[in-house]
Amino acid sequence: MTNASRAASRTIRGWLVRRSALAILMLLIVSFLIFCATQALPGDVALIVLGKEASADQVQMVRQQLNLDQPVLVQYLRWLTALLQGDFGTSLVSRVPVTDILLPRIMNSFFIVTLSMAVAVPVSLALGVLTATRKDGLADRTIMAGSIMVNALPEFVLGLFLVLLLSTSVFHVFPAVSLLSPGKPIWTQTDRLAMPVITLILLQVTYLYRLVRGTVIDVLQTEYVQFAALKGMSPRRILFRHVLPNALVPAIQAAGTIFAFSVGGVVVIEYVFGFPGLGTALADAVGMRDIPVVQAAVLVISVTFFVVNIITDIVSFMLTPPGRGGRN
Amino acid sequence: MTPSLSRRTGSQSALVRGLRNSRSLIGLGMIGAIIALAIVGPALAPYSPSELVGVPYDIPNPDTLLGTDSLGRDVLSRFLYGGRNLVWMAIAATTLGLSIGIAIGMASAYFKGMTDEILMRLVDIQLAFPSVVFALLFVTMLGPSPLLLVILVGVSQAPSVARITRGAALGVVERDYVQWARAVGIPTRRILMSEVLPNITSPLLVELGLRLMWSISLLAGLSFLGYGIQPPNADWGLMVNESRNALTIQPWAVLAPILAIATLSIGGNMFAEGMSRAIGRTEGTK
Amino acid sequence: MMKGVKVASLGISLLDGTRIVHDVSFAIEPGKVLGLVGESGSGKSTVAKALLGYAGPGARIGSGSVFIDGEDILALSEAERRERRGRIISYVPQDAGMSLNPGLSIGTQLIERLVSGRDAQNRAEAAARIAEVLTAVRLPTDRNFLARYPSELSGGQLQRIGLAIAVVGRPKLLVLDEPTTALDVATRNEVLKLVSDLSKDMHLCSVYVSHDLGVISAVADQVMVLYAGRVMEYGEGAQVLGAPAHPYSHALLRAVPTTLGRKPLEGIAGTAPDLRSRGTGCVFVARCPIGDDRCAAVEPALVVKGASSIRCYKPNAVEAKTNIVPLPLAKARGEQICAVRNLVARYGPLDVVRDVSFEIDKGECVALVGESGSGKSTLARCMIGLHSNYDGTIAFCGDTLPRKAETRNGDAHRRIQYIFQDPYASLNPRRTVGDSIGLAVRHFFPGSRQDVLDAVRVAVERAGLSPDLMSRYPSELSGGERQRVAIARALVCKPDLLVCDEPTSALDVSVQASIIELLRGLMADGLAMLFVTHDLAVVRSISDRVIVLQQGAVVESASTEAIFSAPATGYSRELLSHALNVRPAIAS
Amino acid sequence: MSDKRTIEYLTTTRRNFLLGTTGAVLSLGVLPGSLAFAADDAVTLRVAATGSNADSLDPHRTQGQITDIVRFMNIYDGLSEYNPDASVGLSLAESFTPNADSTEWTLKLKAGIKTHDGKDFGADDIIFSVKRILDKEHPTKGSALISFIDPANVTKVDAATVLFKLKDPYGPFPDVWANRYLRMVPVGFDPAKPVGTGAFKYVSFTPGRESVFERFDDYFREKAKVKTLQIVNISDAAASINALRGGQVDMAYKIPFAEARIIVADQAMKLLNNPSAMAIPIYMRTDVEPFKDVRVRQAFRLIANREQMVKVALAGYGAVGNDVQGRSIAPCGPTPIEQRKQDIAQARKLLDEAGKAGLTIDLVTVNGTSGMVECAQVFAEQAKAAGVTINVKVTEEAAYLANYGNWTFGVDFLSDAYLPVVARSLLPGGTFNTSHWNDADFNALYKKAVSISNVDQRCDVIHDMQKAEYERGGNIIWGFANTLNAYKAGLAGIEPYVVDSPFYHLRKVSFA
Repeated sequence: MTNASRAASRTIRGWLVRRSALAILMLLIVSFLIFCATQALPGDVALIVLGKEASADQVQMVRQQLNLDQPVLVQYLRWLTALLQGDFGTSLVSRVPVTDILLPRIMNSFFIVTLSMAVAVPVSLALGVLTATRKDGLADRTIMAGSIMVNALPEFVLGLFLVLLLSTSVFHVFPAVSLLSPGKPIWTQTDRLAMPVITLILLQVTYLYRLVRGTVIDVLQTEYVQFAALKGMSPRRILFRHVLPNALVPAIQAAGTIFAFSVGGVVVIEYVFGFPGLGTALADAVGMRDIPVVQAAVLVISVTFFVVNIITDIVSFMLTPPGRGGRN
Repeated sequence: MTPSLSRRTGSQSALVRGLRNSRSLIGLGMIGAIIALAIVGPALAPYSPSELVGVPYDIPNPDTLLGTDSLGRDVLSRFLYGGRNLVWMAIAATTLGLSIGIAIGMASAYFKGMTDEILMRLVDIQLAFPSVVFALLFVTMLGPSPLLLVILVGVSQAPSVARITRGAALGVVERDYVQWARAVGIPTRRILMSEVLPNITSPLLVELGLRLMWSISLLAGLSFLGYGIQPPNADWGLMVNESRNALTIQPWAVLAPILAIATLSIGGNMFAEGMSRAIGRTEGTK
Repeated sequence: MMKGVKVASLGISLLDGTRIVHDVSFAIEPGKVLGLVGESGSGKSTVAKALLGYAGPGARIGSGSVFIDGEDILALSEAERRERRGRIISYVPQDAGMSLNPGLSIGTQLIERLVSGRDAQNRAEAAARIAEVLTAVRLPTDRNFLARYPSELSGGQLQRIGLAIAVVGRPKLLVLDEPTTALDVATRNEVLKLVSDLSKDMHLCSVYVSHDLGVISAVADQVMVLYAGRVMEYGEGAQVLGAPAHPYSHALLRAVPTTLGRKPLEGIAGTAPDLRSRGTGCVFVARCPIGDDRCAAVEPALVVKGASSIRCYKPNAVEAKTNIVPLPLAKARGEQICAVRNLVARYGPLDVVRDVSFEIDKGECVALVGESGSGKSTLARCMIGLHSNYDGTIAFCGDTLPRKAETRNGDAHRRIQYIFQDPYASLNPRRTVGDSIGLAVRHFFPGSRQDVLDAVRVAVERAGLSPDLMSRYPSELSGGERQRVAIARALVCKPDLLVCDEPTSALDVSVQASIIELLRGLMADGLAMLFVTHDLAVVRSISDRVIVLQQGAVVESASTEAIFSAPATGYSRELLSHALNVRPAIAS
Repeated sequence: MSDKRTIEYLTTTRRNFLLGTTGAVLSLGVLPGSLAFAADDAVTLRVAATGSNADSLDPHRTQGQITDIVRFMNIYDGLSEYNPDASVGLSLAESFTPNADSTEWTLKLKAGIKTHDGKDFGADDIIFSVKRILDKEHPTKGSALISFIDPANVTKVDAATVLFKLKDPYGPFPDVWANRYLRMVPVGFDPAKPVGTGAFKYVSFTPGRESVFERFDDYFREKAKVKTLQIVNISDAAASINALRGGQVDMAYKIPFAEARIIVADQAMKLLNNPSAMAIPIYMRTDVEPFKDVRVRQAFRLIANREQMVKVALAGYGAVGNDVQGRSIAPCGPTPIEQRKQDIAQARKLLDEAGKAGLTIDLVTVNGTSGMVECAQVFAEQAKAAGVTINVKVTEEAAYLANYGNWTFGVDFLSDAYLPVVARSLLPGGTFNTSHWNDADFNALYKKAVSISNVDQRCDVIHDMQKAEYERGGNIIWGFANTLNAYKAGLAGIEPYVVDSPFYHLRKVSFA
């Protein structure tokens, strides 16, 4: 081990510690914000639990049962303490532990996001490189136009068209609704995941490939790529050894962001396909004012964001040669 | 040519140069067409947007050229009325998002140090909430008013604009003309506005196109979830949402607004890309 | 089969048909170095790359041949050319730091060419060859060294890696594209020596491209002077540089400063012609002191006379002026306007300027000399408050200045002005020239639009520019014009002290000369100047006193004459000894 | 609406039928994958309905979403039940016998009723269930319906007989037990391991996702025809229809009116049009301005063009209302009151008289059941003719409920037979009394009606009540909405219900 690499590993450890500490601090802030925001939701959960037939006495009773009559700060501290012990609380609406409701949803969301990314990342890299090397060619223009079209349609419209195309009207290849049997493992029911996964892939690829394309074009214009050509390296080797590795870091950063975003941010897509994911769980919980579920779901989404960010930063750090620094 | 000190000449000619690019012209044309449609549309509408003129989901016929919607209202009239909300909201939200993002990004890049750190962490916190989730929470809290939607969509766009701006501005703030302005004591706000900002327009224009698309998509998505513009308003996003189930029996109620929305999105994108290409080329990237 | 390199009628155009290189021909014998000299835009780098059959995006090689040991590279297919690159012809880039892939270890970048392609060697053979070449360029050969990344090496090491990569495939033709421009003088001289040695030892034909006549005179056997894509003069080095026949070669030489004496520098008026809008006459006619109607009407042909060629109707018409006419030295010291006391400046935990003290008098030019990393630029930035992390004091007209520019008062802002190194970065590309200068006027002397306009016009004219330029954008100006704009912008502030941070190092010599003369003229009006530079020849031309910095500390401080005639310290002597001057003697 | 339009309406239907055929032909060439998600086997009946994470297996503690009701109507039984025509039949009960003034009712259970865990079901279980429903500690939806019962006065006579002693006479006692929230559960009922007497028994349950049940072979009457029942949550109407089209489910509960034509156009699907008792009243608070003045209320009722509202808001799937609750014509037959028609001139006149001409007011509605938002929009449009400006406010469900009962002018939905609806929506203290109507005469009539056990006599009183509603009530009952369900062509045993739903009687459904 050289001095330089030892120094680098020492810095990466220190950097990682600092980075994680910061993430934890920010998560605390985020958790507080989440708590405040959710507590401020109007509408009384007791009323929703009871429906419109509730009488004032009944409402008061439910409120007491749910600790809703405690001061907000007390509720927050209780929530945080329980959270640190791994207890996300109990759903106000269904009276089962929040984890029972969210855990399967989280697994589902992570599964389809991972599945879609497993396709989207290689496809984006391939398309990005292909179109960058044939910049302004027919393929580049066509793919770019297609990606702009896809992006210009609101997500649910895209989903709608895909359902018409693949499920109900033109072809009947995939089921339109992701009716997952909760009893069976999700990976045994892949046909039912096809539609949301295809939609996710389309959205991810159209974003990611453009980024890869831009980066590859930038790298292709660097002096070191020109020098590699003047050295007599083959275009293949230039592409794979000189261009691609240097275009990878921004792509990985973006892929991380997309991953984090897709886990909780594609409510609309989950909704269109009736997919039992984190996003719909959250949207439903907001509608039901099931505050513990909302809090846990939003927290999971932000934790995902920070964790994925740290992971992509570490990967970027690893891929970035020493001396140039892993930090942006 | 007479010597001129006017800065307006400068930006004008940049605009003119940008518009020589066919893409930006077409894009501007598309945006202009949709804005024009949104403005003059109501004057052209044969019926009032809420008037009940036929049976639900009637197909196009001489009385209702694009058929009727779920309540038997004239799709054409609703389409002609429906642009105003989405267009102004999308444009306002994008403008707001860009303004906040640019302000944060430039301040972060210029002041560096603690300011940078704090601002970027704020941006991280905001980014940790996906925009739909963010909007969902606040719309539920405060009720779906157009102004709130604009603010929410705008604010949720700001972080990524801030990051892009910061990235672009980091290179610019080190440039000697900015340093010179600092050295001669030009006020910071003016340095940022007239020395830094004009030189990061290329990435920001691209971002403008992207943000416009996102704003439209987000507004429409919120409509879909029932958190957007509320009935009985005529609104393109709402129209799509109201009639989406009937796509197979009365496609126009969905397709007409989608086409308009997509045209606006694509137009914004093309304009931005064309401008950035044109400006990038004439500035000579040195 | 003919040994060596023979290039005939090489022509290169842009894809839109604009010809950027016209009819270049030369021959190089093994072991010899051809120096390709020209100012920016002369097409010298384009010619260099074309020797590898490479035209770069947007251009193509239109005509001509490049024979290397009898084989015409330009007649080959792209795949065949690729096979030759790195093997038959090699290229050394200007800035190895930029030209080496930051993501690959230098070992990989050294070996990848050897182990790929049709003539691939096995790894062991290749490794042995690499060790041999690294030894030749005086670099370590151990595994740890090879495992390093470009960012972990110094500039000199990188440039040697660039050289090693070029020669590792045992080429016959070595193309060096300004390989020493970014280096400090000591390292530069080492690399130059390496190039000479390698050429001789390996019987290489070399093409050395540079804008620096001193470097060319040190390294080249033959010299070709290019202007606007055309050969102006070509011949033996001693001849072309010692007794130039072409008015352009002549003018270039007169613009070059020297450490040997304080001579007036003569710039070449005007700018190089636009490649796209060219008349039918001689390309140099607009700037030529002896051009006439015939020159303007019909371009002269390249006339071959023995070993040399020249493109001029009136060769040798300009009188040679080899002996240096010294400038009168500065007057007695005047009133002190600036005093730096015990300045210690830091970057993070690192002291980059250590305990520096000096004064500047009214109307005096103090030169701050040092290699890169000597802290000279940091010191200059402290002067105007752009670098505020320092201890010690900077007093201006008796008042101690606050550290940060933001906290200094308007008077300090106005009276100390700064000229930046890179004229491309010092002007806001979104402002017209008039607007950029007007910004300063409006800031310091708010007035009516007409007053501002007048002030700008006066400054522009004083900086030697036409007022027509006021409505142009920086991108429409040449480097020299931009630097004049920057000077005009400083002048409208009516400064007392001008801090110049290597204001001419990014400029061609002909432009540098005129900028130096412009600055000298300003000093005559009482302006004091702190002139930061690494170039001793420029120092000798302009400064009254010299402060030599080494690693942030003052090594020597004395009058210009004293330093150049009798340097008191070893370091000063060393610096001086590294200076390369164009001397007829070198060729002999 | 012109005849021409109607014809075009029909042609559209044919055109879409053709489109559908094209799709089917195209799909023949495609993967056999479409078969993969057809039924696992024909013994599982898959039903899509709207639910949420609040899904529950407890028939008493529920928020009343469709999935819950479908579930507990099929795994538990009531004492009586609604027949398709809204008449009440006996279910667990063998008989209900009142004393002379209807203050004591004797319930006799059928013989041989078994619970899912094999035990006999009897009087103790009934008493347990009644107490559970009336448990003050755990408020339930059903409690309001039988609040006239004091649990302390419910006594066991023998293993199959229970005696209810009431404070006041209650005539329609047998009918009340048909309500969906009054399911009977065995003693020691545990919602985590739900045991009932119903035609299906519990297998698995995931709230918000799906639940699975299997046929209960010892059911006390005709057994279910399918072996397994799977209830899946699909909240989005379009998704329901798509799932049905794609063969992922066999029956779908939620079909919005406007989209019914998609089902009609598709031969593989059948539309079930239940002429339900559901009214979508627009209520006006009778205790505050501007509706305090009966003239304003009557004016608003005259504004409504009921035919248009039914045609547009319900896409024609419904019947015109006459500002009188309870569509159910059984057992009293249609009201003798003349149908109210739109009369803008009269409405303007009344408003002028009340000094409320040119009124502007917010109408609050919610995306609850199909038709609620639509009818508000149609009414707002019609009101323009009378110079009244109505701003429709579509609120989120939670926000609507948070202020439920306090809105001045809003839209609600109610579905039940006449007297139960009156009890909760037209009497002071009724939880659905959104119009805050408190009419002394009407209250007295109600009291009289419930004390009469003779049906014909009761109907006379009911007609008087309806007259009072018609003349002074606070609701614009412009129409009754049908409930639209869809199912796969080929299913048998599905018939329309007025109050209940075929989804509540899935034991009758079979694969033909």
